[in-house]
Amino acid sequence: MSLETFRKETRAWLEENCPASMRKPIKSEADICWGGKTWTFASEDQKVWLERMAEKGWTVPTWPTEYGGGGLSKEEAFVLKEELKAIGARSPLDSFGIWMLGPALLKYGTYEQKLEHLPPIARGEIRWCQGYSEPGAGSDLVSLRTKGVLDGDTYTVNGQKVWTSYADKSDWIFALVRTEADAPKYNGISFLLIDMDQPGVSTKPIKLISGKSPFCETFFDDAKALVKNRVGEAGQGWEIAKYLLSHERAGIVSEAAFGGLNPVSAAHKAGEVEDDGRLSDPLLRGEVAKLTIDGLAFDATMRRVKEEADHGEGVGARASMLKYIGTELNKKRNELNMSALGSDGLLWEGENEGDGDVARSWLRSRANSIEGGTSEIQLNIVAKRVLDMPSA
Amino acid sequence: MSLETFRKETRAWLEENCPASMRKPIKSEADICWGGKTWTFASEDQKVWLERMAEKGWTVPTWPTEYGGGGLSKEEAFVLKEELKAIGARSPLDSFGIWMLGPALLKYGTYEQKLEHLPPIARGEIRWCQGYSEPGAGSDLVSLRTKGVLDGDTYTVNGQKVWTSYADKSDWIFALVRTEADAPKYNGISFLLIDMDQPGVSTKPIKLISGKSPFCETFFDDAKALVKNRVGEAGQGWEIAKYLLSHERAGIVSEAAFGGLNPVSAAHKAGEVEDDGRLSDPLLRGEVAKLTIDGLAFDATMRRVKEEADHGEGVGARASMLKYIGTELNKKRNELNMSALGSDGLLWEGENEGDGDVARSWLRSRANSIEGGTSEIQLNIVAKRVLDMPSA
Amino acid sequence: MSFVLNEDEQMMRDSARGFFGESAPVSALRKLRDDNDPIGFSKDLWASMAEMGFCGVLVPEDHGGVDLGYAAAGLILEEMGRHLTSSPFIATSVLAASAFNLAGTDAQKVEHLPKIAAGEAIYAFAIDERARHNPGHIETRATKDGNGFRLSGKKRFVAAGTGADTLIVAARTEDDKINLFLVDPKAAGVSLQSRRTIDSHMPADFTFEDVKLDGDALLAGADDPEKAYEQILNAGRACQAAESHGVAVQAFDTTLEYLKGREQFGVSIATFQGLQHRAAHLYGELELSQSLVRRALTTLDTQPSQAPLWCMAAKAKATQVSRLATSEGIQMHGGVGMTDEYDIGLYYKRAQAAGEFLGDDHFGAGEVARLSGY
Amino acid sequence: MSFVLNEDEQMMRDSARGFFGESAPVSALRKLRDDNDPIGFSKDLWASMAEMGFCGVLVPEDHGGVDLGYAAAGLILEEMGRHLTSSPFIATSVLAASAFNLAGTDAQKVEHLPKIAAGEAIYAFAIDERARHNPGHIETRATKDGNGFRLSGKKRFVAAGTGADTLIVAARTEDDKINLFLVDPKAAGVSLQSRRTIDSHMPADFTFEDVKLDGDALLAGADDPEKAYEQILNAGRACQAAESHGVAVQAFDTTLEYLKGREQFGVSIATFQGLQHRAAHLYGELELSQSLVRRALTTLDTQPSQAPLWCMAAKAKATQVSRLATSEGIQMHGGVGMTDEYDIGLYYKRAQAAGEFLGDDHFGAGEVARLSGY
Repeated sequence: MSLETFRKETRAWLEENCPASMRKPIKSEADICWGGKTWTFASEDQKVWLERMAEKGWTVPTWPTEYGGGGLSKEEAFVLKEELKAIGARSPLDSFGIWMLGPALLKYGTYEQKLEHLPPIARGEIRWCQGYSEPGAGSDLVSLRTKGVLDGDTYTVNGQKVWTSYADKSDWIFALVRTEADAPKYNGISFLLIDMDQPGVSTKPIKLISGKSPFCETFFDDAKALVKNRVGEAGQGWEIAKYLLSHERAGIVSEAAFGGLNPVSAAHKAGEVEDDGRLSDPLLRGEVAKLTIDGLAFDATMRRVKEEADHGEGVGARASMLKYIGTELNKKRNELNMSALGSDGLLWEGENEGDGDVARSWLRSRANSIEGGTSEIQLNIVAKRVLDMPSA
Repeated sequence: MSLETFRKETRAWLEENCPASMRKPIKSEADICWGGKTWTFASEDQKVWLERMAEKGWTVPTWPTEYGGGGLSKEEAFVLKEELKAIGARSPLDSFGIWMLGPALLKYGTYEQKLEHLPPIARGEIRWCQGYSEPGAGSDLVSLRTKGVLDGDTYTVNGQKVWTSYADKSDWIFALVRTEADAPKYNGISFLLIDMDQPGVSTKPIKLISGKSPFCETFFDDAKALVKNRVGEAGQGWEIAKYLLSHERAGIVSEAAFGGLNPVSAAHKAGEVEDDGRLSDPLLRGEVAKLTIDGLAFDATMRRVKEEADHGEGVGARASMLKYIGTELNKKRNELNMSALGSDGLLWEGENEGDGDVARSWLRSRANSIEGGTSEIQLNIVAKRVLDMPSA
Repeated sequence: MSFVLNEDEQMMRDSARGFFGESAPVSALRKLRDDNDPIGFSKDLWASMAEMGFCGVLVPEDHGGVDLGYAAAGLILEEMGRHLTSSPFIATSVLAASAFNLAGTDAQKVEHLPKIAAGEAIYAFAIDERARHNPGHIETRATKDGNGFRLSGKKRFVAAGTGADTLIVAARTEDDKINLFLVDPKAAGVSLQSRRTIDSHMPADFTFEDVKLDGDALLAGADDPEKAYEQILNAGRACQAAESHGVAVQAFDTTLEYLKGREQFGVSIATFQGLQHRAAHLYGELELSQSLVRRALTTLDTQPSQAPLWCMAAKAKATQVSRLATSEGIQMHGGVGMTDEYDIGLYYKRAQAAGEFLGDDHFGAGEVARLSGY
Repeated sequence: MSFVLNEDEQMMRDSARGFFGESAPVSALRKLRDDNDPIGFSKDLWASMAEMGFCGVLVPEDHGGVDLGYAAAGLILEEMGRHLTSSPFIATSVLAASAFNLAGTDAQKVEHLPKIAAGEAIYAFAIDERARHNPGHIETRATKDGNGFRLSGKKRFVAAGTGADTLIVAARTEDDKINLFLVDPKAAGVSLQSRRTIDSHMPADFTFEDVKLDGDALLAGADDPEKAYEQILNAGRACQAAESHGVAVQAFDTTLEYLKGREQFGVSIATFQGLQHRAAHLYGELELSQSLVRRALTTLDTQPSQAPLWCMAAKAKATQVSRLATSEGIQMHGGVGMTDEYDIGLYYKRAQAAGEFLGDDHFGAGEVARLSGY
């Protein structure tokens, strides 16, 4: 089928099948569909939209149809994306299963693992979370201490994970576990899939400086994982984790770079603008202009790197540069939002919906340069892998 | 004698003995009196002023009279300084002998060394230069390679020094020389006084990015130094050098912090000012305001540290902080001068006296954060010795 | 004027350090927050502060204070900053006390200053009408009405506004000059809306609709009311800078301690040169901020005519440095710095709010330029 | 529009890289400087550049050029920046060529564009009358005089002004609009004063005293002369940004190489994390600058109406980054970076001068704000 035909048919199908309410911009966390065993749909439309898209395999358009995907080519998937965007359609399903576990399974999983785990992800039936970081380990994943002991066909897992997003709402967790006690640090870690619906797994939400958060601590207390749910070889976990971290990094950058309040609208909101539209504070105006310039530069760089990657130059360690720049820029934007709003930005709680959102976004943005590898780690990577500077 | 009496008598003496032309502000390098065997006085007044001051020992007011000093107390020296300032008197003698070698000899020299070397310094008869740095050694003085081999009562010295200010005009050099080949790095260096009037010593001026400079390379080719001209023990050179470096550091800061063009007058010169006196470019105005704030803060900090030192808290490694801040600030000031002047600042040579001075000062200021220990070295020192952060 | 503390000042600092560490540590702020405290500070603590002599630090001795001046007030505030103590100290003991000292009539001084020193009444100082600090933008009007006045206008984010017994309101009189008026927040025509801010303080917005004021509501003791108004604000700025500086210093100390105790890749992260250089730079910035704060406060005490430039510079620098120190603090803490469990985030929030009050670093820089004539 | 070079562009870049590396390396600039060259560039080099097709990169093919557009011009300039090549390229092949393309009459195009492509004449573009770039501040006047004009005014720091055969002068006509005029620098009433600048270029100041111009001195081909004037300047900015970017890239590469080869305290200083983080940050800044430069140039070629914002942003960013890269370069070189013997100081000087031309980063930021509507 030609791309043109595909576009036409897709457009017609979407027109017919995407409920009107699913074409409205997402307003709050509640409008996002995460799926899972205990998921309560926000509306009948949300349910219908997920079901219809899942049936076509379009929650994961490029995955093979055998695993619940759409089997689309890269070009077709791009057309689908454009057509979804054209009608303002919401994503039918957001999921760490789609973004992270899926790619790992597709690359490292056995046929049986793919058959068992991918289709429920595609249909939004099983919700996954990620278990990497541990208290005190931070960017240094290799020093992690959660231990798995193999006995027969079962690992018994003990330890604690931290920064597991939505662990309290997830069904399964994919976790890095030290299974090979005697192997050197980098080679002793395995990538295990663990059912959270068992007595040995418990979670506790983490409160952040910005308030409630999706993050949890997750505790393993003699939790069981079958050996058939180990992805890759025993000790291959570090390699798989690195593969996934590069996916995560890209995600943080795109979150950081797009959307949200900007300082100019903030100044307008606060009434700190002259009649001719100029920001009243000339020094703030200068700072905002620098942000605009760097924002334009960053957008252009994202596009350039993508184009160059399409031409075979690859992104590689330059992803670290993008992550560093994008997240620092987002922090700066949030800081200028606060400056532009003045006292209004200080509001934490109030009588109006949305009171405190700007401050919470500002606080939340500080995590951008920590999660997914700190800015310092990114600078180390750039220095060593892009600039070829030697280690001490 | 009471301080009040001293002040009265000093005032009267200065009034009578300081020639009128020596009470005018220094306009160029030529107005500074450095002394030395080959010195040509710029004027009869310059000569008279030096002779009269030297006779009273007031070129080095606090040194003991036995060594050509004034034997003044700290308080009396301060009064003298105030009275000199009150009539706008020029310094009768500038000299690395006074600033650097003198303090070292007073602390580490033998009685004979003091008697031999200090009076000619005080009278401006012998001009000294400093031989520390070597090509490729930079901030890492310990790795220096100029070698001295002792045979009988004489060291034979071979090697090269760099950044020796005014070496081409000096009579003697105080130099760090590796004399103890077998000792560990820090303990193998001696502090030698070397007569430059011998065939084994030659110099070559260094041209800088800002043009001609007082700096030279100095070459030792079987140069001789008598063992009686070694200050301190063999191998004690590093300790003496550290003592002197702290003196030098203070000197660079005070040079960096004071005087010179500021961006506001630069903007006035360039006509980039509104009728109400505001700088035309609001962004530049903001940058200049930040400089003003940091300048006020730095001045206040210099004063605070001095007061605290007087109260016995000592300056210690905080001198590194002052050196770092002061020199970075001076670079910033010079950069803003250039911005404020626009194209006028780009002038290198022209028909008017002083053309290119601003650019040369801007270029010269870049060395502030390199000489006397780079900014990076100062930050290392602050981290380790003030903040007590551990070494890797 | 001296940078080194004199004996009185040393005593004041030591007693403040001990007092706030014990009576108002960070956990006290957490409790106010978690309890959704309706006024955002503790009246019991305020009473204890009065007993310690803090509340009357600017009140002359014959009005019941200890009269130690702004330098001493700054020392108290630096300790409050270190412990994130929430109290109406700047509103009442700095701004209001300065207002009575500089613009009060003798009768007003006799009536109000002893109350401040004794901690018997909370005063709030109502200035801003827009989101960003702009002390010249005053549209609130006080029009003559018989022997008294009628007050109309709006004020925003008045510090200690929730819980204040008396407001001092900046309003324009018929000659278009800015004057200060005492207003009872419970009077007819006054409405209050509390604001809970990121630092768990409770400023308030006020609306005045034709509020009837007696003739003696006007602070009528200053020869030049607008000059007094400026002086009061500058005193507030220097004192707020002192608190911000305390926030910065504690955030830095906490972070440095954390760095030294934390290992990564098997070594203490305090050994990383990248972090060492940033910490050393930050230390330098803190020293600069320290010097300006002290200089501004002592200048207020000894050469008030020269104070404006120093106060603006100190406010701008302390704002910038406290924001830098706390944001670097979070970054250097890494993930745990983002959690509510660790204190560094609370310091970050306070640095932001304190920086905004009476003008942030942009405002300060603009004023420094203006005062410097460019 | 694409960020990836097409085949023509790749060829152009490769040939420029080879050419300037061989024919105009840094040593050539040193020679011009040490010889006190009276015009500050080599006419022989200019002839060779014409042979290579560089001079006519913006000249249409039917006027003898290769017409490869601004993107290709930028590639040539980046190489010139890398080698610190001094030439009238921006003045003649960018500004003047754009002026004829956008504002020339057919006759003017026929007369002048082939000369540009062939390297037969040097054109200089005279804009600024004050120390800082301000393209709207034009007090030079061209008043009608019979069929021609009389020109009076002053121009400052005209790039390639020393050695130019023809000037293109921005002047206000009687309708107060800015128009462009061709002026012979040897005409009566024109006086020239050469300026030797820090980067060893030789711009010139010009005074025009009642200079008589023919009617066809006016570039009369544009519907809206002021819009054309703006477009020419923006093209100049993007191209100047490309050169600045080349200066920055080479300064960075040189410094990185130096760091890797230099030992201190017994280890390579490139292992110091403090320097690694700064180098990595700088790398990111260079990538940003690179993207804006390319984006501005391709936008000029394909969507000129959208170009102003990108040109201003590129100019501001390339100015900032080239100054940062070269000053960091000196610092990282340490003492030897201050000596004339090493090249890094020459890059620092050129970055400053190139940054000033057609507006520095402050100017650019102000324009970006204006174009963005705030």
